[in-house]
Amino acid sequence: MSENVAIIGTGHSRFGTRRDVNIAELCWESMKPAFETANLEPKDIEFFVVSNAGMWSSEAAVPALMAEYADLAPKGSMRVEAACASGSAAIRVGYTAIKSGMADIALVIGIEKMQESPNPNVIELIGRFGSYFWEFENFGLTFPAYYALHGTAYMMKYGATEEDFARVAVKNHYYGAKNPYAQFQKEIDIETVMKSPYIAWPFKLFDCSPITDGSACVILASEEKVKELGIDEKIWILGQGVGTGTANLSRREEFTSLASARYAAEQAYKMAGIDMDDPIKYLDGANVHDCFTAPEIIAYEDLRFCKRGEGYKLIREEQTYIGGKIPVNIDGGLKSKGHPIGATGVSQAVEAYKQLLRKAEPGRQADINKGVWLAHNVGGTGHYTYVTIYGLEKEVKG
Amino acid sequence: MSENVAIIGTGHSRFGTRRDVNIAELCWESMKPAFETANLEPKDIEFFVVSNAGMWSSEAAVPALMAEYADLAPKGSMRVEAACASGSAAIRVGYTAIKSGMADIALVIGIEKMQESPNPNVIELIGRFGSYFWEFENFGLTFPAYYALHGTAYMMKYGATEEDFARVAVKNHYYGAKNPYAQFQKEIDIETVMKSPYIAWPFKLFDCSPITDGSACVILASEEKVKELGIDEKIWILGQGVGTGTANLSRREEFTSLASARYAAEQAYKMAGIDMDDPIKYLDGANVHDCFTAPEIIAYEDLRFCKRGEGYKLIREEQTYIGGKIPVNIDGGLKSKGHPIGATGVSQAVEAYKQLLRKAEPGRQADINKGVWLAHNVGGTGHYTYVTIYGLEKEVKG
Amino acid sequence: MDKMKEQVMKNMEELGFPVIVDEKSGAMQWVDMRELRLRYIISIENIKPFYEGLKEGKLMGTKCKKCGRVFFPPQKDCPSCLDSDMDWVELKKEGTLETMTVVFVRPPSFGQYDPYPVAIAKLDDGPRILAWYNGDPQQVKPGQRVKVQVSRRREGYLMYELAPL
Amino acid sequence: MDKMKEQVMKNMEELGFPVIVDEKSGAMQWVDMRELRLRYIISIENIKPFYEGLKEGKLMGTKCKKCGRVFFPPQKDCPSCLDSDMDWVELKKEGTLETMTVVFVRPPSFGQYDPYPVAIAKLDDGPRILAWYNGDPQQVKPGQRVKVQVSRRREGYLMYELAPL
Ligand SMILES: [Zn+2]
Ligand SMILES: [Zn+2]
Repeated sequence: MSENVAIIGTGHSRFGTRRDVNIAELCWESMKPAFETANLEPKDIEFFVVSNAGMWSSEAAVPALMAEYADLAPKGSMRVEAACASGSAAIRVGYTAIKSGMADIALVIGIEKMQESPNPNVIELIGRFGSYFWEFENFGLTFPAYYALHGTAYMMKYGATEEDFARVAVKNHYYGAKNPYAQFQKEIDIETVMKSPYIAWPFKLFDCSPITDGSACVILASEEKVKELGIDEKIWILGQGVGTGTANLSRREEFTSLASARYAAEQAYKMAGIDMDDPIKYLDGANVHDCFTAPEIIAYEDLRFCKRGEGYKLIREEQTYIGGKIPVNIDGGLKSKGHPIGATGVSQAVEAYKQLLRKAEPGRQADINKGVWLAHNVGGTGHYTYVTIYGLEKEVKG
Repeated sequence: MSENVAIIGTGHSRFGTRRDVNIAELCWESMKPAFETANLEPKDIEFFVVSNAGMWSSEAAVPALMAEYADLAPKGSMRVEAACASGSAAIRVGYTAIKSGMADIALVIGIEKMQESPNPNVIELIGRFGSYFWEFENFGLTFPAYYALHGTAYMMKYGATEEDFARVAVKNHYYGAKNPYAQFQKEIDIETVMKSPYIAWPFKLFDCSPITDGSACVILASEEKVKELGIDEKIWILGQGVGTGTANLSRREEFTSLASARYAAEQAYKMAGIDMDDPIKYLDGANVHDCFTAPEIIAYEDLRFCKRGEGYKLIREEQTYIGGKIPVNIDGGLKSKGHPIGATGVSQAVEAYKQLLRKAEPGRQADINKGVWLAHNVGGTGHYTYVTIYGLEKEVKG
Repeated sequence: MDKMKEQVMKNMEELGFPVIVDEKSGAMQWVDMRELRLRYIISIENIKPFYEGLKEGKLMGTKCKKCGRVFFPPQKDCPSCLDSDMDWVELKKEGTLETMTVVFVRPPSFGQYDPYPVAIAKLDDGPRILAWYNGDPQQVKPGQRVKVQVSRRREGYLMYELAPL
Repeated sequence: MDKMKEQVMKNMEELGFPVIVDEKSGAMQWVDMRELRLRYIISIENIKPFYEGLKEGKLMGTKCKKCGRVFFPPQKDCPSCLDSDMDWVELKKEGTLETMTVVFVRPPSFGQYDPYPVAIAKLDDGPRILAWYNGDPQQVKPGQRVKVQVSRRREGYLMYELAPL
């Protein structure tokens, strides 16, 4: 058993429409740099976890596919899925594998090749990720629509506006433009968002994260292994919380917050030793799950970056830009970097590694003073939430 | 962190064609007795894992579905999949969650509602669980066909016959007839098998496990929790190994054995402290993955119950019946009990619990002298293998 | 899609394979020859009274005989009591709208419909309900009162919907 | 299936819902109105030479320039070297059959074919290959020599197959 678990290597594919590669090649694009940064070879991996939602892509047995393609056979593996939070679920499985002593080095690869299916099919498939029988079959809910029901409730309750939502997109495109791995490397303004066509009112095209192909990879190691290998560049997993929400939105108490996210945040803060009443004090920055614009604002509140009902003010006042109270999604977020379902949570871990080790590209490097980064990764519409805390040191500073 | 992890409650649905229940109801059928045997309520569960391959069934977000239906929200969850070994993968996730200290009580539910799709679709979908692009797309391999390639190789190399394969079916139906949860509760003879129509030569209908709806559930607890709750009836997880095989069969070295299974067995034996040269000495019995008849014989060899090439003699001599060298699949196995993909590995754990605690139905209770049971669970065609060792005591007897 | 199929047929003849060249990237793509059609058959055996009620314009839920907990959507089992002894109860079909959206980009399986509004309402009896909103979304105000009614779908079947009260 | 569709239409009118009663169990089933059709578009951009070769009757694999490892099916990347500098090499199209089966119960997407034999052979050059076996399965003996040949499929495209030598 290992007291602590570190990320010792990372890799990230270019996100976007990737018709130039197949699934295995796309995985390899992030696995190779992960091996290189960890200074390891495939044979060093003792266990690996694949995060992949699949359905829209051809290969069902991605762990076996990569066991073959990347010489990981006969090492053990599995695929994990928690909708859009699959990547964080996979990190949990890798983390507990090491912490429990079942492995000393584990690899986590998140991959999604969404564009092996035409867009309409993808829209259909994501819509099925809630309650199929009660909410999809008869009412044709889509993923934007499920979140739009939250956006509307939020506007109605707190007086936020569609322009406030648009501000999230503007920020995330601003940083995405500086991220060479992002799907959209282009700044936009509020007008761009406001003038784009409605997808699910009140969300317009530019409120929505895109359909994305991509992969991201991290290699985890036990504290003993970190010492043995003499690893300099690493970050530690300080805490993780996970919560589950009801399948039916109609079985929830409110739509201005995600209960699973609040629950996951509490657990993660507790485990990492972060004061729940003022987490910003401990954090250099965060990635939150901005599959749409409004959910980023709700995430500020669920993570206690501000009080309930005040999240829209944070973005209005540009407090989540670098230089503000807490920089959020300065890799472009799902919105501009792209959202390859299974890869997203792992991509957030790669970003934590880059930010904390001051390896982010010019113009999007946060000030690292506290050495702690947070990743908030939601599956479905709060059906699953994983909150993970990463740190340069093994403990947060008090 | 917990030194040891126990199964403290189990439940098992009736396996078969279950048009009388939907997915949530089918899950509940095994969850309820699991809560009852553990003397716990849903609120006591800290983390839960769903094993489900899905695709052929409507609800994609089964963890969220059960969070709602069974009052498990807001506790954390994920879905894991390793094809037909998904159930054992889920047990691994539950086990490491507890051993790592992330939870003290975890629930693992394996579920498959295969008959939400017509049989031809299920046949198509299972066939896609190898290398989609190289072996399915152009050559239309089916799941029976992938294993038949192993059966043929085995017959050609060792001189086993189709009748030898049939003997496995006869044994497993013999015990399935005594298992009230089995899909087929009817004995058969060699002639029944030999006269049944070919599915994928040399496999005939009665060489094949059926398409099954079913669920199985186990509740895991840390050693501290077992003490705290004063749990009498429990079994311990003594070891688990997992291996992965290549996606393409054409990338393997041989077809008379599964490399992933040999690798997983070695790990499991090592972890449990079982002598790899004579594992039978330590075991009261085993469940092996008899999705088809020949793979049971190959499993005998991969698990070192006998030498390579001698597995067919074990069944010829009826050594895997109760009273023989080692009873195998005396719950009917996948062949007669049924094979609801995601539930199978969990069902094996339930059987280990029943056998070791002497709760098996009349006529199918093994003699329990050593207090150790083995479960061998293969996903795809050796794409994944999990081998798990369960014991009445925390350590095997030397 | 039809254009793609044509191109695939043409390339199969000329190049020998079911391939297309992606217009944007110029990358060669194999077009899968194995179409998969999925359509599920879902047991409603234990919620038949819900549909019998709906046919008569009623909205039915289940109620645990032991603890009195009401379930909508109806459940066969009560996780509070680990018990399955349920009554079917009629829910009052009035409530208050809590949130809504209008689905502009529809899944292909809803392609026959124009953009449809969806709302969630809290019924006066307690449970919430999600359904299509048969009314003008522009006119919806916070606190909007709604009723549950049954209408026949374009597909030919009966389903509940929400409408302004 | 067609019979089921008819029954669903009839029940939709009479009972109000797209349901059928399961014949064996008598249990009521909802028949999904949202058919999903999946057909994948798979990048072959990095293995184009394989298809160019196949069209000329050649079987091509990749070979790592650094370590000489040969890949079939062809891979773009060599995990031994963490390198992607590959040569395309022609594989000798002869080998020895190692195992076989005959697929009697076919997936619906192969429904147009009669039962087909599938074999795995070890090529003399080292790699193994899985393909349909164009020959009499009854005549196959251990050690059977085979060749790789290219034929046109009923679907209209070219594909490799194994045949007795
Ligand atoms: Zn109750
Ligand atoms: Zn090489």
